[in-house]
Amino acid sequence: MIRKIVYSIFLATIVLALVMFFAAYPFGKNKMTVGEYYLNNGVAQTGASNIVTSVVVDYRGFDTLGEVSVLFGAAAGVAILFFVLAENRRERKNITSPNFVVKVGSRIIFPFILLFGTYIFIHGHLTPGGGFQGGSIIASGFLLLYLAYPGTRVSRKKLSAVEGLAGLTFVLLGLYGLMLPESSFLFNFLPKGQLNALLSAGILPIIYIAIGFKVAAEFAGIVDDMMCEVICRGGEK
Amino acid sequence: MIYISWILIILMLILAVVSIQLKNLIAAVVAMGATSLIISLLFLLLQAPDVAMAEASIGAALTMIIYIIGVRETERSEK
Amino acid sequence: MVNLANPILLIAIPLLFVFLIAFSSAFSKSIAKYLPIFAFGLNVVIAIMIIPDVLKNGLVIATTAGFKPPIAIDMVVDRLSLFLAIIASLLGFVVSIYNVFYIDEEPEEKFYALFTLLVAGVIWMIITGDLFNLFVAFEVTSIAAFGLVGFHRDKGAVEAGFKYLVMGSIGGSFLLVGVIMLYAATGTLNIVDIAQKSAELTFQQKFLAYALIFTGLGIEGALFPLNAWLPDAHPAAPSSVSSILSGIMTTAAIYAIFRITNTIFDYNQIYFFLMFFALLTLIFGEVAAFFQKDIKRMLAYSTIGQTGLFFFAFTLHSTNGLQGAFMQIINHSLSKSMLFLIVGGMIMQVGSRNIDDFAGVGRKMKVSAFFLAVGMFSLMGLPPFFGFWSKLKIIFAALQQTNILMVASVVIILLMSVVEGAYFFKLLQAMFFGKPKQDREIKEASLGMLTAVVVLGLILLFVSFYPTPIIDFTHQAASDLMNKNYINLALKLGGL
Amino acid sequence: MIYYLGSFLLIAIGLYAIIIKKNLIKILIGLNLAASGVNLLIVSIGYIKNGTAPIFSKIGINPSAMVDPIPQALTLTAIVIDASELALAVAFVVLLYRHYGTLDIKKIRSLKW
Amino acid sequence: MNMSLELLLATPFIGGLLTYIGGKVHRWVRNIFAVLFSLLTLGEMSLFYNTTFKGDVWGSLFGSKLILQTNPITWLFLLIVTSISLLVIVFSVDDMKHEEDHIVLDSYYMQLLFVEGAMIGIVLAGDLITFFMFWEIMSWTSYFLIVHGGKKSMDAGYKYIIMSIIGAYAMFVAIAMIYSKAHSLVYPDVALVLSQSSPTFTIWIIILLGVGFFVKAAVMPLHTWLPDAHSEAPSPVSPLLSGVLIKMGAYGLFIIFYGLMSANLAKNIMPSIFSTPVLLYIVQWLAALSIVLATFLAIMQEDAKRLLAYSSISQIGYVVLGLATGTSLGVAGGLFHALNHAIFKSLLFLAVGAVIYRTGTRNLSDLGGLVKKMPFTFVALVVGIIALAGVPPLNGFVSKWMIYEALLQKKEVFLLIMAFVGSTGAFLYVYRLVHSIFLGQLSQKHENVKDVPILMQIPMWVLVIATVIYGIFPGLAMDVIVKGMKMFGFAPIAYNLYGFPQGSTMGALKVINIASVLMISFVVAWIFFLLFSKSRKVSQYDNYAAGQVVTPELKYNYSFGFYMSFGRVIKPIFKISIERIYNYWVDAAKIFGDYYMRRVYTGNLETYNSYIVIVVTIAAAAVLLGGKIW
Repeated sequence: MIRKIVYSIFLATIVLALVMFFAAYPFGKNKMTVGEYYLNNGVAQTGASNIVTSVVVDYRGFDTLGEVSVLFGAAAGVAILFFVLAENRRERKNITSPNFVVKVGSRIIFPFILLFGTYIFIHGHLTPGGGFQGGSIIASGFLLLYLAYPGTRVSRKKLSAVEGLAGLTFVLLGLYGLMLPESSFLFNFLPKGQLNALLSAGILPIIYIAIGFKVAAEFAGIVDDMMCEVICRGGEK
Repeated sequence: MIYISWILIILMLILAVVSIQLKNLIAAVVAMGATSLIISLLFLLLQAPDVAMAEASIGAALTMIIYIIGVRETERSEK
Repeated sequence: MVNLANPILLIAIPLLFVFLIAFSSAFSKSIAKYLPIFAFGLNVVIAIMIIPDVLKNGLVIATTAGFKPPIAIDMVVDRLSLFLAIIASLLGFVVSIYNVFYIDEEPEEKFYALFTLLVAGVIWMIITGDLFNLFVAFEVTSIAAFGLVGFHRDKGAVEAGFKYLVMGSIGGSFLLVGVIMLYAATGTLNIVDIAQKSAELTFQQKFLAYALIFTGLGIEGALFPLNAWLPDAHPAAPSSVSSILSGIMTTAAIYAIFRITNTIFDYNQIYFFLMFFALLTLIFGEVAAFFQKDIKRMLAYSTIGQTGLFFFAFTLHSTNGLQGAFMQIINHSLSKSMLFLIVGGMIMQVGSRNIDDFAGVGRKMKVSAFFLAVGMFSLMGLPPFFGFWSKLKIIFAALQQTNILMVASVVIILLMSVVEGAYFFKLLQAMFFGKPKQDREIKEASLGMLTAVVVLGLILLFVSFYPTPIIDFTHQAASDLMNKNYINLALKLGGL
Repeated sequence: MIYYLGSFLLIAIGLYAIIIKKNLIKILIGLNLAASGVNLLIVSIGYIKNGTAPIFSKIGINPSAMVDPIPQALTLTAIVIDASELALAVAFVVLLYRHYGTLDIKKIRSLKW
Repeated sequence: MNMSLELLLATPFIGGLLTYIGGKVHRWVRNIFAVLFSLLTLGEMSLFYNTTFKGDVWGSLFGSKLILQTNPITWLFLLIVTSISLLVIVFSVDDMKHEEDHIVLDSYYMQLLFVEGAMIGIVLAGDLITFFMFWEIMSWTSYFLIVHGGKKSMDAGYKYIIMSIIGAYAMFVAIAMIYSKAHSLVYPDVALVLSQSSPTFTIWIIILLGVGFFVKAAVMPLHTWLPDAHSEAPSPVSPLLSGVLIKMGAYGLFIIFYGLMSANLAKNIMPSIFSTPVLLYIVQWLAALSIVLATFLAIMQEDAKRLLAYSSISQIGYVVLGLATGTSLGVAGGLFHALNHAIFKSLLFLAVGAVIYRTGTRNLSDLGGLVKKMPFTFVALVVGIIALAGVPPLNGFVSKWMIYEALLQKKEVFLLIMAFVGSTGAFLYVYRLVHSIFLGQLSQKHENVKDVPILMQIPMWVLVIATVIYGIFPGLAMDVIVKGMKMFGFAPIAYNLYGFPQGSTMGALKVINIASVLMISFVVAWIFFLLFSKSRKVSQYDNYAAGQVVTPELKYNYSFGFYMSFGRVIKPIFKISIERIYNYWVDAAKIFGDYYMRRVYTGNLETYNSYIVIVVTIAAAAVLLGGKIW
């Protein structure tokens, strides 16, 4: 019991110290310096109307490359941990098959979820949303399939192919930037097009589409491993 | 705008405490999902639609599903 | 022709190969085995091509997305980070050759992808110039390390992996809070820019941010109270991974702490506050190593001890101290990774990790036992090897001003190196002069694994017998980092 | 100011769960809460009083009224990183359960000093 | 010309590597290479004998130059190092032959040459960094030599390496403290710094350096490693260890007392008792103590090599006593005794090694009566023990005499008494050695024991000749010693080839007369013995004891517990054994460490996470409390 009190006092001191620090930077105050630059000439330099997307993909594109490789690392890690040699995979017998409504409903909704997800990451540079959000929506679409048809298995080869391809396009786009005279990674070399048009903002939509596929494939992979963990391990404790 | 955020934040904190204290793990995970849903609402209030969508779809949906699969594989209730 | 001497390539090429491995695994399983070798071979070549620019003007800045640093992320490569990047790529190259002969468990292409990601993340942490990018690199390295630690999926590996993951993600959250506090205070994320803008902030305002960043990186960098995961994680990982983990990953985290402390938070009390940590890490690392029965756990604890030593050298806050720290970093990463590779080969032959079963192995596996002795002597700091020069430098730097505290800390260091000598000689003795007990027929490690060990060993021997270029190189690197021309060079080149 | 306080308290609750709770899943919940708290803190730093979302849906919007886009970009990355870490954590928990048969952290101590 | 020193230093190391490679080719190639290279080193050394030239720089490190330099004193020690190493290698060619199978002999010969190279490096060093570097190389290469001797030698080696590392690191602290003041560690600069700096600083430096040298010179409180190391080491290695290695400790003491500290510096920075600075006085008392206690211990030993090891401790006590007297006569006596001790102690260890080679045991109680079987080894051993006891015609006498004379002149009565007790004690254990190995009845097992092969006898004969030469013509060594000491600011001593002239402070001494008188009386006794017919030749076994016939396997000459009665007298002294104290402290440290490790790394994830939170809370509290961290 004393442990709880002692630790809560510790946490209280941390919170107090944080509050003291942030007292100097009140909530609504404009703390931007680099942010001003992005807002003022973000549209001119990247052509995307959604400034957050231009920051995520163009200005700080290297972060997103890192972030995508973190996701790849997680998917690979989960695959390693749940790896089961092909020969001792067993179908789980007593899976309660969901009732009829779920089966039919999911078959109808699934294409719409895919459509909605692709809409989000295609319009990443125009409307809020982008590769990550679109990809995760598509992944939850796959989830729906697992719930409706427990036995379905997405072929891991295709998933890792999509994953690899998307990652390759991202890095190759970046490397191509190095070939150019400006020679800097992830340089936006395609024409910017005019604002709010679908094909504007140079390489941003291409990258966001690649990220969309990658995130969808990886989250689907993770969920597939988890569900396979439940199904093909035979579920014994 | 201030009052809505007060209510939402207090609700979020209550849900967080609940999700920690609940014995039934599934309920705890659902409570955690609810907190991240409220957080995505807060992001909307903070004029950050991108992040709200990301938080909703990744934080609330996918993480919660993965947790529930995890709980199904292990024990349903604490102790 | 595109100029290849661009530090970005040091990260882009391994990432390219990571995704290439993922893509190729869909078609054929076997080529994934050889891709990391190309990746890091290219990396070593590129890193060597960058050397002339760094020597010429002290610093090379590579921008991304075509914009100047504070707007976009930049890679800052000064003397020491280039040297660490070379060591990391070299280790990656050598260990990936070792891997081809060492890894036979099933999800191979996942292992190679994660392994390449791990080394790419380490190089990323070393050369990034942006604070949030450092957090992302920290996460890339940790996530790859979590996966690899749990690779064997046996009881010990899973427990070690989980503990490492929980502590790593707490560290990540603290690091992120620290980065955000600095962003709130200064509005930018570029290290040099923050250093400039936060110069006039009082100590009280900046110390919490520093403490959080220090804790986050300290967990990864094996400092005393935060390194409880390391003794479990390094032995549980496959030996090639643990050689990268001990050799270069903890060093990268500690180097990140060096850079941040020297550029952004430069107060004298901080160095006094850190010396306390360094000595504790040294003491607990070495004393714990003495009691170990498992050889890989012993090496893991000795990593903690050595990290404590070169962190202590850093907290001396003088050019000599920094030079001693850099020399000790070079010595430790070369010899410790070589030791882990050798021990990996020996465990494959002997079959168990208990030190007593290693009796008499030295006779059978002559070449690897010889290099094991070289590595251990260099770590202990015995004369003809490089460890002697670096320990000499650290002690000379420590006793620059002979006040009581310094003499006491030097006495502690030397006592701890006696303890280190004790357990290394205990192992050597059993290895070379013990009678081989069990009947297992032990033969020399396979050729591929030996090439990796021999390459590292020869580099260590070359550096030991001809240390002057390294000494001048580290001296110049230390004075760069020390008297802030890391910042003014970055300003001049970066054009903030 | 409530946003700052809310995020600090959320982080504190998360840390509290990690340290105090014995059940592995509760620890993971603590981790997730702490991470969400940090994300909330990042976005709330970027908020500017009565600023609008940083999207130029029409040409005419003047940039000075907009909220700071950088924290939003950072949070986007941070959310996905935390999600991937926690996915791996759940995988570890499932394997730990299969090896140790229990979720109580006190019993998972085979690797001692 | 100056290329020579680097060449001299490099030959043993290159030789070692070539021998190792040669060993891979064929056994004999390795043996030849080993002998060849040590001969080459001896040749190079004798080529430049007695020439002195100031340092030639062979490198520089962190701003201080690395220098090799020579003066007559270094030639004295070089002579010891190179000659004894050559003899040991020649001896071990045959001695280690039978152990070809399980010991890795290539690395054995390589380590022998490395140790020789390291000792040459120490003696030639002109600055403290080179000195310290070769000092540590010597420690760990000699560790590998000791550990070649089987299971027990591993523990002995382990204790040796730990104690020498502790000693080395004590020196390291001192060197670092000097470097912090002087930034250049060449001897003259160091002497300059020591003379300018505060007395406490200098005393601290001297104590720290002294600890390092005391460990290697095995002076009493720090000697516990020597008995095990020298007795467990393979038989050809122990002469190298006790003959030469501990002299490096003596050389180190000489350097810090008279090299780094100018003669009068010691006087004015610390109070002096009986006209010697208090530090030197303490060293004298420690040396005297180690002479007496080591002699008593040597008397009680059952094992031949342990007996010789303890006698090494007491003899090195004489050397240190001589060095610490401070007068030119005493220091000259100490140095000369170092040379003599190297010669006769190696001779004794080689002789005992030969006995072990033939009989396989070194336990004094089951040897006996080998005089007829191994006559040459017997003669070698007898000459060795006469020299060790300090009987006139042989070399032990002159140097001990000079040390006694020096103590007398300084009116150190107690020290003189202890030195005498030490040398009379030497008679006891020396006789014990010859009695139980060679005299008495030959036991059954050693019926067919022959003498050692020629290659092992040559080193013994060379050493016998050396004892006789240095015994009769002390002048040979004296001119080197006196010329060397002149360079260190000591008054020259009057000496001539045969001893000391009429008017010298030492009183007249012509060893040649004593030798000739002894020779004549020996011949006369021999003639009497031959002329007058002996009553009857009786075989040793034709005897009876109280009516019971004594069968050959029952030996009537007792040799177990030879000095049991004497032992009972000195038993109370050995209740407190320093070894037990050290072990007690080491075990206490182990328990302490083990206890705390167990509590910190508990394996429980909760405690690990709470460590992280505690660290952050400390920082937060520090900020809240206004940011002053102590």
